[in-house]
Amino acid sequence: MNFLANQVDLSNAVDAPAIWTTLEALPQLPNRLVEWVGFQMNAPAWLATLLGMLVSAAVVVGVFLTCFALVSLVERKTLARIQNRYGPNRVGPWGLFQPVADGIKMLTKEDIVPDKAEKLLHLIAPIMIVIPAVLALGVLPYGKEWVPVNLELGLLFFFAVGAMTELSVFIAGWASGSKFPMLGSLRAISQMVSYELPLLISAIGVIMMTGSMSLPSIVEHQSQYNFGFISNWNIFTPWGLVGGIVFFIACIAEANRCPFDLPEGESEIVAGHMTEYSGFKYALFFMGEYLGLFAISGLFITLFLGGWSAPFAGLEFVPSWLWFFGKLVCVIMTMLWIRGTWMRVRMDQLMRFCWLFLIPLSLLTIPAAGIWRFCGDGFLAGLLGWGVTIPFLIIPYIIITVILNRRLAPATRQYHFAE
Amino acid sequence: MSIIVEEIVCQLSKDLPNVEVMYLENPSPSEQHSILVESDDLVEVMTYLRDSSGLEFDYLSNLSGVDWPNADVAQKVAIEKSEAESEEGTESQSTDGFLEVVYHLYSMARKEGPLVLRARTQDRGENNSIASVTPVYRSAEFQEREAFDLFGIDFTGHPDLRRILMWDEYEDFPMRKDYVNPDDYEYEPTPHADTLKRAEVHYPQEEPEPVESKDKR
Amino acid sequence: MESSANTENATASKPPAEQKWILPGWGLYQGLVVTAKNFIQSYYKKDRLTTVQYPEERAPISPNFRNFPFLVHDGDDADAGLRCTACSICEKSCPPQCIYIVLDRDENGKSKKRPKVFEIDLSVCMNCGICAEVCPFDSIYMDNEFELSKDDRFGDMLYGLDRLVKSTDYHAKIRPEQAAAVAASRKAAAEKKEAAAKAKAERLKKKAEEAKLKKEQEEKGGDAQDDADGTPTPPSEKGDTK
Amino acid sequence: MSRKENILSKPTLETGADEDQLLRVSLGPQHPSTHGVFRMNVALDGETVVSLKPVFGYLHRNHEKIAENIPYLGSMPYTDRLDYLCPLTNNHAYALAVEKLGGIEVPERAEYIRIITSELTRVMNHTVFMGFFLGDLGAWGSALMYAFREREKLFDLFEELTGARMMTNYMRFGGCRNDLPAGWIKKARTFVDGYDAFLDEMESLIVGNEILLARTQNIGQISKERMINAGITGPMLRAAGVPYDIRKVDAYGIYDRFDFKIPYGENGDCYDRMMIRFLEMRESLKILKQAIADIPEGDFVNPKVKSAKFKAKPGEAYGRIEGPKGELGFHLISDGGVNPYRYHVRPPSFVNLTLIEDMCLGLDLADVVVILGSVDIVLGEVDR
Repeated sequence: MNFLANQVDLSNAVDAPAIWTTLEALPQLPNRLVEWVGFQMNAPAWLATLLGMLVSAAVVVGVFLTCFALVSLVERKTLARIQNRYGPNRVGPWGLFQPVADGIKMLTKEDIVPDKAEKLLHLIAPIMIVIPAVLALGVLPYGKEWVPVNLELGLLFFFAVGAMTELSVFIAGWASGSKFPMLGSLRAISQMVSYELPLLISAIGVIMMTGSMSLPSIVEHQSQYNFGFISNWNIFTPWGLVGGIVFFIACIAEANRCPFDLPEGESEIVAGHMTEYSGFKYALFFMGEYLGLFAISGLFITLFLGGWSAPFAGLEFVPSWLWFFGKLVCVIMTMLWIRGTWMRVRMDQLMRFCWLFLIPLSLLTIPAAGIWRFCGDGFLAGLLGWGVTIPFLIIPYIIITVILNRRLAPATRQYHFAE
Repeated sequence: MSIIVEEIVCQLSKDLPNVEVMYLENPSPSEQHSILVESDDLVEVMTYLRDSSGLEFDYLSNLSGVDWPNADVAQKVAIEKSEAESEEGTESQSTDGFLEVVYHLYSMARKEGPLVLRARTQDRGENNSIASVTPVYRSAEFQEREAFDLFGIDFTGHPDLRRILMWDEYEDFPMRKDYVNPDDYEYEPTPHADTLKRAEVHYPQEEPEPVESKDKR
Repeated sequence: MESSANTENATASKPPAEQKWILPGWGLYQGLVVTAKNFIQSYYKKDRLTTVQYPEERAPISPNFRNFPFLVHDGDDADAGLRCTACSICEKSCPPQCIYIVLDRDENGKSKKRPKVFEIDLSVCMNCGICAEVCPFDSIYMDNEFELSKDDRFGDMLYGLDRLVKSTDYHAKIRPEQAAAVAASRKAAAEKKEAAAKAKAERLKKKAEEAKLKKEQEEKGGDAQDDADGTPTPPSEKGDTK
Repeated sequence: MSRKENILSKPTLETGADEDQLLRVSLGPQHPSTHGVFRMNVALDGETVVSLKPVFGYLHRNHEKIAENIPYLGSMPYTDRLDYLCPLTNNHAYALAVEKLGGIEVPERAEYIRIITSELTRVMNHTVFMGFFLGDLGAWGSALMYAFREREKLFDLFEELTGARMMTNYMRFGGCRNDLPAGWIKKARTFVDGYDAFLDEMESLIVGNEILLARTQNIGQISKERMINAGITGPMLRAAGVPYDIRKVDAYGIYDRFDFKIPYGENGDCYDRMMIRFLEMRESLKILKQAIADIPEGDFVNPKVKSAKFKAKPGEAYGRIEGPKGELGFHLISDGGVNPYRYHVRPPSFVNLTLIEDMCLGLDLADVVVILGSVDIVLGEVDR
């Protein structure tokens, strides 16, 4: 007994934390290595800084390219399981090398450029779509100490860079010199510009609560615990719940995922702006889209799901970046689930949904967040906050759904039976 | 269920005095007798059948073109089939053939049908027109285009008479009985001698392959 | 005559509008439940994961399954035991006309009652099975082999006698019931034929004798007259077409 | 409705204005949701359709000419290829037309087999329709895969009965080609009994979905008078409120023996078309249950008729059935020979497309796809 207890004690007290802390520091390993080498070789300070930045960028790109490969596989397998199929399972164990095979296929395919295309722009567009996604990934805090670029105005930078995607999509659609890409890019422009609004507005509540636009400090703010164990995530507040849902919906639309995949709506406009692309350029679009998905989901996690923080007080020993990526997987799986179930909305419905539902709702979160802030901390204050903000949100919500969107209401249908 | 065609013929000739209709007997066990209508009266008859209260044939189900080639051609075919007949057939009358359109009308209101109507062109050459019934029954729109495409029946008054199944540049009418298959389709080795011969003539340089396979044995 | 009913009591289809206003998005949520159920059950329920991993795992073939036709021969020798008599009934009734038959003839141009060439173009054949249906000699049947991919589109898909002819054992293996029935009926027919042939042979013998007698008489009379019709038909020709 | 009227009041192609501003898109022949090689020449104002011209014939093989050059039975396997999603109803229609032409009696058991197979085919077609329809709406194939899962079970049944999964070539003049194999009825019963559960699941996946409701309600409406005039039949017509079903009207075969009803709707939009198909499947299951319970012993084919050597007296006949997609008719003219003198198919998909432009005008490009999906066409039948 004693022996056993000793062992348990040992593993708890010494081994486990050692592993966890090592893991926690793992993403910093390349940076530390570079620092160490620079220190050994007496490199000048500017060179060390430059190298450090390059290495951080390389880590982010490397990690997310791996994620891209894995998620493209996971997506296919999940959708397959939803549809009672196996999904890719032939290349390697469990089909693990399927992304490699796909990559080889994409690289060796003929690169077709339409005759009527603007050759230069046609080439630039797929490259341009990857850049903003990578830039946006650079400012997200993935762990306690893993922030590739710690910007004071990280959130603003994120949105500014994210808006560049629209430009490249439009260039792709226009430069293809074809009609379906043109329609697709026009759809993409109107959709992305519209959904940027609820995205921004619902983020304002978070900024109000934190008092900062720095993404690491937003996570810091959420990583505290109420009553010692319930985490202080924004999604657990009334305004944060509404804002989070609005933000999530807008995320799906920004990432062009089902049910808002109109820009590439397969059954309508073939593949939208990607119709005239093949081979590696198509792969770049694909990659840019996935990196954009990671970025926007990462922002959603950062703003509303507490970023790298653990959900409960006792679980902090798990490395923070693991929490982040775990949440990322959950968010992406939810999106896949939705994709496997729902159908696409129409353009006018998409717009109406944004302007008549999401934007009013996201505007409501701003005063609601203000009220919440006034109520202050503590149990009674929290109760008061819930008591005031919930009616404040629900009554306008009913007004929005019932009055503003009455025309969307489906009619009851009667069916008759003749002998 | 079944309708008595003679009665309808009587009613038609009574109510539309300037229209000539003819009752045609169908010897088949199906007993679907038909009414022959002059092409010029077709729209009038159809409108009457659709609108008059006792009939209400509101639904044109089917429209099919039929080719009846010139009589001497038909006779020749018959001779080839049964060699017992003497040569008298070829000398017999060579009446002009015609193209025919058969309409199958149903009444959805009274749940009755079919009422079979036929209309004929004067001949298979220049005078190949029949009045279009698309203004009366919209369902004839595509079916008349099909008959035009495959038989070359000219439907006067059709809003958009174009080829529908064959491509626009096509010139022949493939469903006519005297249509000759083109021999310029893609060459494929085939065990059938006549097809092979035609293909060989058309693609002389590619011919040996199927012959080889036969010689091997 | 017409009964009018709300969807609710007639079937399980729900009136969706009412649900919408109970809880917006209820229909969307229901759909999510269905897909989630399928996702989870696909891991343990056979019914929810119906894919068959083909080369390793095979779905059972039902005994009635038909693919391309093949020819049957009796006994061990494929050449001698061929049932086909090159009557070309199948050739004529084949809808896409993929069968090609050349009758085998001896030096005198007389029919040998067997095909010299029997080819089926599998790239044209549409597996309808009409040839097997119309064959009066129990000779052609439908195979159930379906893994027939070939490199050459033309030559490899043109099956001649060497690849078409298969034994009765093979037929009995793929379609035991049909083969047994055919064997029984053939046996009965053969017995009948044998009896008929015996009777016929006797009749012929008699006839020949009579002819001989007649000839002798005619010779005696000195008025020689050739009678082409008098030559007896070879027994095989009449016996087989029956 | 107001949306459509509003858009239609704008200057369009017909008025001659704004013609240079229109975007002319060729939707098809290679397009993911034209159900084969179908093409629509669409003129768009923004994304609003101002004109739509269907183009057919990419799959044209002159089925009718082929049939005129081969014996009557030879066309039977070709009818499988008309509407390749429901071969058995095609077989049934052709057999029915030839039986009318030749005055052939069909034994009772054969009629039962025909009705069981035809109704199974109807269920199969409507199930697959749900999948394709959702695919057109932009769902990522889940419903389609569930539909295919069930269709595989039906294919297994068909394979055991007819020898082929899709190209069945099963009906013969005066009956069917072979009798039901031992145990087939039991399997069919198991399938039919389990199907209600699948339909329930499918309904909860599809029917109440708000996105689907928004996408399909009040889309592609046409009044029932125009539908009748345009010869539209099948679920499309019934969705518009005309309870016209040839199974009831003609009562061909022995359909008058079964207790079933004809569901019909009021609005005639895409949603009603989908719902009518759901309700029809339930009715088909009712017929199937009765037919499976009552099927008698007896001949499966009229022994007097030799299908391969069929010849008819000179004359003509038009036979039609209620196919899953609408009225499927065969018009045959005989000149007494072994081949039909004239063989004409009245394909439901082809005639149902008559109003496609009228349904789409003033709506979005996305709606065109939905409307085309709700018509439920198969190009093998349209182009023949």
